[in-house]
Amino acid sequence: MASKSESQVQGKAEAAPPGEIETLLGEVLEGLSPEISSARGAVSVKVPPDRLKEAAERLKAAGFDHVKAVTGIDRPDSGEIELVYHVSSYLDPRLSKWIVALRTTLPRDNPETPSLYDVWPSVKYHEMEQREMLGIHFSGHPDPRSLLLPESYEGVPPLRKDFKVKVEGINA
Amino acid sequence: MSEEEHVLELLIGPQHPASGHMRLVAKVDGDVVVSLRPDIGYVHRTVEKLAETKNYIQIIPLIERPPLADTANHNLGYVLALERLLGIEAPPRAQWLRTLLAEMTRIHSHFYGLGIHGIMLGSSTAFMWAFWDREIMIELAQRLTGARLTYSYMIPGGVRRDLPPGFEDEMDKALRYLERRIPDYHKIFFDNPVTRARLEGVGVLRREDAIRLGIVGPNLRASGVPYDVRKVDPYCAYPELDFNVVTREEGDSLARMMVRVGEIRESINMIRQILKKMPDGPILEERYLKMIPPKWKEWMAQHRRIKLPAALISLRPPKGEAVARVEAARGEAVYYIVSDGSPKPYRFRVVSPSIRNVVLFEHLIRNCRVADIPAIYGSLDYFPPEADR
Amino acid sequence: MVCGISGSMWLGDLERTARKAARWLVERTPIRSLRDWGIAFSLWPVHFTTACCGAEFAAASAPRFDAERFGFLPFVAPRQCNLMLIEGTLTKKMADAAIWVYEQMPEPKFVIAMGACAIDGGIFWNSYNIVRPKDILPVEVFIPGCPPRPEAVARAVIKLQKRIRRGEAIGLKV
Amino acid sequence: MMGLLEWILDLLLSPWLFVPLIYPGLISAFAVLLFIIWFERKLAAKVQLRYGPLYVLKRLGGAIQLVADLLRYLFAEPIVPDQADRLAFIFGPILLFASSYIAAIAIPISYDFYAFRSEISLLVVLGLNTLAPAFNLVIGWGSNNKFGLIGGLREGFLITADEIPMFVSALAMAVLYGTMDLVRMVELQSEWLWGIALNPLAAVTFFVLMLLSTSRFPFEIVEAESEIVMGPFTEYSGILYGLTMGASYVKLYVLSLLFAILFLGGWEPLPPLEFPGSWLILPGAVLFLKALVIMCLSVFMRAVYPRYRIDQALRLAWHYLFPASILSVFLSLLVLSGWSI
Repeated sequence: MASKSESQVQGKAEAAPPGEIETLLGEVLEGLSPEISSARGAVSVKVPPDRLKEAAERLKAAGFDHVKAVTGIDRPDSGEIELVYHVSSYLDPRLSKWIVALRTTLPRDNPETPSLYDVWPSVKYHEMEQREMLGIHFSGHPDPRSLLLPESYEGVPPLRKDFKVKVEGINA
Repeated sequence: MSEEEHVLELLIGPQHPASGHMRLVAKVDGDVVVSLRPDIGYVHRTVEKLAETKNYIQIIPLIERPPLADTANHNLGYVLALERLLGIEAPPRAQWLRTLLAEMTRIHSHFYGLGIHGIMLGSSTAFMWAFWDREIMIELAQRLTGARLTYSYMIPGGVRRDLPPGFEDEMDKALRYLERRIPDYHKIFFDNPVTRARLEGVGVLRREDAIRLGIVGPNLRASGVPYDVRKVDPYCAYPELDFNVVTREEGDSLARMMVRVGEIRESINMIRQILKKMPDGPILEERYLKMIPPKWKEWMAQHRRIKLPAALISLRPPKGEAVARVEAARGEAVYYIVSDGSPKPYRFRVVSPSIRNVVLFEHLIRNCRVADIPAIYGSLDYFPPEADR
Repeated sequence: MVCGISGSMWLGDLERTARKAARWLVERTPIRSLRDWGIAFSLWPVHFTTACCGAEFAAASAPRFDAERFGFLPFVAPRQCNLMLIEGTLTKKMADAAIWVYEQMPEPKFVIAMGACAIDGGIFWNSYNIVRPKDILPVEVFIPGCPPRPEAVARAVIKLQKRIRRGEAIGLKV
Repeated sequence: MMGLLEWILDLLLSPWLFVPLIYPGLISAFAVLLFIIWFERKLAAKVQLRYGPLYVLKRLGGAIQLVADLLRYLFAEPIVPDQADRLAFIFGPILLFASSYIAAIAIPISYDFYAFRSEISLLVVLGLNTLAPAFNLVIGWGSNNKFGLIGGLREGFLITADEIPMFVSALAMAVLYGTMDLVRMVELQSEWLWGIALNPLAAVTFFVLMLLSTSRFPFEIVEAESEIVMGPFTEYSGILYGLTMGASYVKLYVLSLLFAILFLGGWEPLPPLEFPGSWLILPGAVLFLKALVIMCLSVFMRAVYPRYRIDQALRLAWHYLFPASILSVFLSLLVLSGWSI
């Protein structure tokens, strides 16, 4: 079903045939032990945390010129925080049809990763947001302020799973 | 005297006629802004966290609140992501109806931005006219959906209502009126020598900077990048519509405003095409349609709307994740859902266009005059609740 | 009186006395009703958008609904206004600003809370970052709706006008 | 008893009291204030497809809206911020208002009714008019608010930019008429043509500078609300704010009277009517109506134009209006030589 909707959507815009983007990513990220998978129209590349920056640099060189979203996913069961950069391209029409999820996992108790601000300046506010929402430390990020929460906010970062909010009785 | 000593720090907002729901911390040297830092988060209502506590269908109204002037496009983005996750697809008529509402919303959202830009430059007439013409699209959207702004019109697998009787004629009248109005705006606002003087060459965003900073929407297109999700990754009925991506090369405040005006024209054309080519058929996906008890069928046909099937209330998408993007009025909106198979999303990420454009404040409002702050701010069509979520 | 020669001793607390006298004068019926009439038809809300209801608030003063008919003119700085509209959700960060703005407004001043969020959180009722306006400000009129229609804003203004002219408004009693 | 009334009437009708106090002085200034702000709001509303103030008095289209606003200001708490300079803060608006209307005393209402007639009454009006902006500076400084300070400084920049060309373009008319006596100017205009026909350049320049110096659109720079809130008046509340807001309108009123006298023939032509008091009422009314038309035209600009940036306004004043005012002097000479031939 899912593939049907994709092919219908992309069929009209001379999409790159499925598989091409994976091959391309495989070539670009050769040697960084990437795990490439695609599902539901999104391609995702998983790299080890220490290879993240290098992978980003290579992707940038390959034409992925901006980041659409930076998302941290807290997974307390496995003790990890998954960090996803959704990257794409404005200029290269072949790449801009795709949103590539560049992902890595960080340890939950000390999530630290180099900031990709040097590679993609467009991550600036996204990384700030993930920092305060999930407590991920982006080393080398130029702006140490908090973004959305009040300066005085203390406690568990709100998007961690152990930060509980009230829920409606009927669903609880 | 050191550099710091003759710099005055101006706190603009959150209570300021032109700050909106945010604070701009401007360092001013005489009449020149040395640097400006946006302080956002004044409308941070934790949509992403609350979404984790809500059923998938309950998230639709939730994500409509932050981008209040541009609800339908965001609703659409979320529903597309959810449909990808569920592996369903809306029937053709529903797709066209979605496109129709999305374009109507784009028109009134652009008028909203235009009006706010007008009042920031001091032209109360531009504000009032834009808000008047905006009401026309709002009124028609209200006939279609039942609400002024928060439509919750698109649901997974389709839309809530069909076209009301007589809608095409009303819309035709409205479109002809709007087309007549745009020259009036040119007379009083766009071609006004004062507007020109205030906007031309002010806040120039160069092409490479726009790409580097990941700017979206009309702000990007005004810098000469023809990136529009409706063309690049077409969704709904856009592949079958004939429209141009409006771009300008200058990248200044005037260009950003004129791109919006151009998009209003394009949307008017698109709505005409949509109403002409709209296919017949059901407005809800078959599998949900089957779940509706037969006794409601007649009621649905009579009222030209659907009864929400119970299955939608506790949707349980399979484990996995989906990402969808739409071209909302202010730019590209990205919706990212991670599901763990439960009725509530495991992680829900909204990247609204405004949060991606917020970087422009510190980039553009630098080495310009104090009076340029509202001129540039208005041209960005930045809506703080949308950025803060 | 004999031993105190300082100015305040001779004059008394001039300012307080003057204020008391002024208040006494204002409380007399003809002046009072004149004042209340003036206030009722000159409700100027301060330009303080707290959340997304601001879009509908703007529509309320725009041509189709034209709240200026009631003498309702959104104005720029708190010092010149006498009405504060909480336009939707009040986040914690914004609540500080809201109290500041309210404190800066001259008396008599009134507060209208607009939108379900401003009543009890609305759709964001369980958000960790919101404040209920009724906890921090003396709200005169609540406007339900999410977002309320511009007509509802106009209705709230009329209601507040009536309350003021009847002398029931909280803002008059402070 | 009758004697007392007559004595009071006589006293009031004596030009030394009537001119500063009633017309064109304080009371008429207040009346104009109440009217013109309502008119401005109503006119803007008309252009903007709205009603504007209405329900306060529906039969007259909300004409007493400003009375309601005034009452509210009157009874609002006047706040003096702790950090403000108390003296400057309180007396600034009063002096601003006073200095805005003080120039009215030198304006004659008819050939034989004026507070004083002088060979240089034009200079007196122009000179007294330049007082007001200084108090804007005082207010901006005294209220100790950053926006107020910026607004005050903007006023400081604009003083020179608008007053000098304004002087020159007014003096161009003095060159033309060969006198600085306002009464004589009206006399001459009734013999020749109206000033606006003789020297349109000076009239246009003067009108634009009038907008600039009273901060009407498109030059509403000192209190540009989307930039610096209310400029110098940001911290003012209650009746003190009412005074600051009224001051610019009163200044506009005085300048409109001057414009009517300089360019529109003053109180000429008089309608041929006779009734008790017509010697005073008729010329006064004609002059008043002309001034009112000018004022309405200036407030109408709000509905048409956005506002200029300060550097653009200064450039406009120095690069275009100042040369234009100089040119208008030459134009006056040209017209004069043409006339004598």
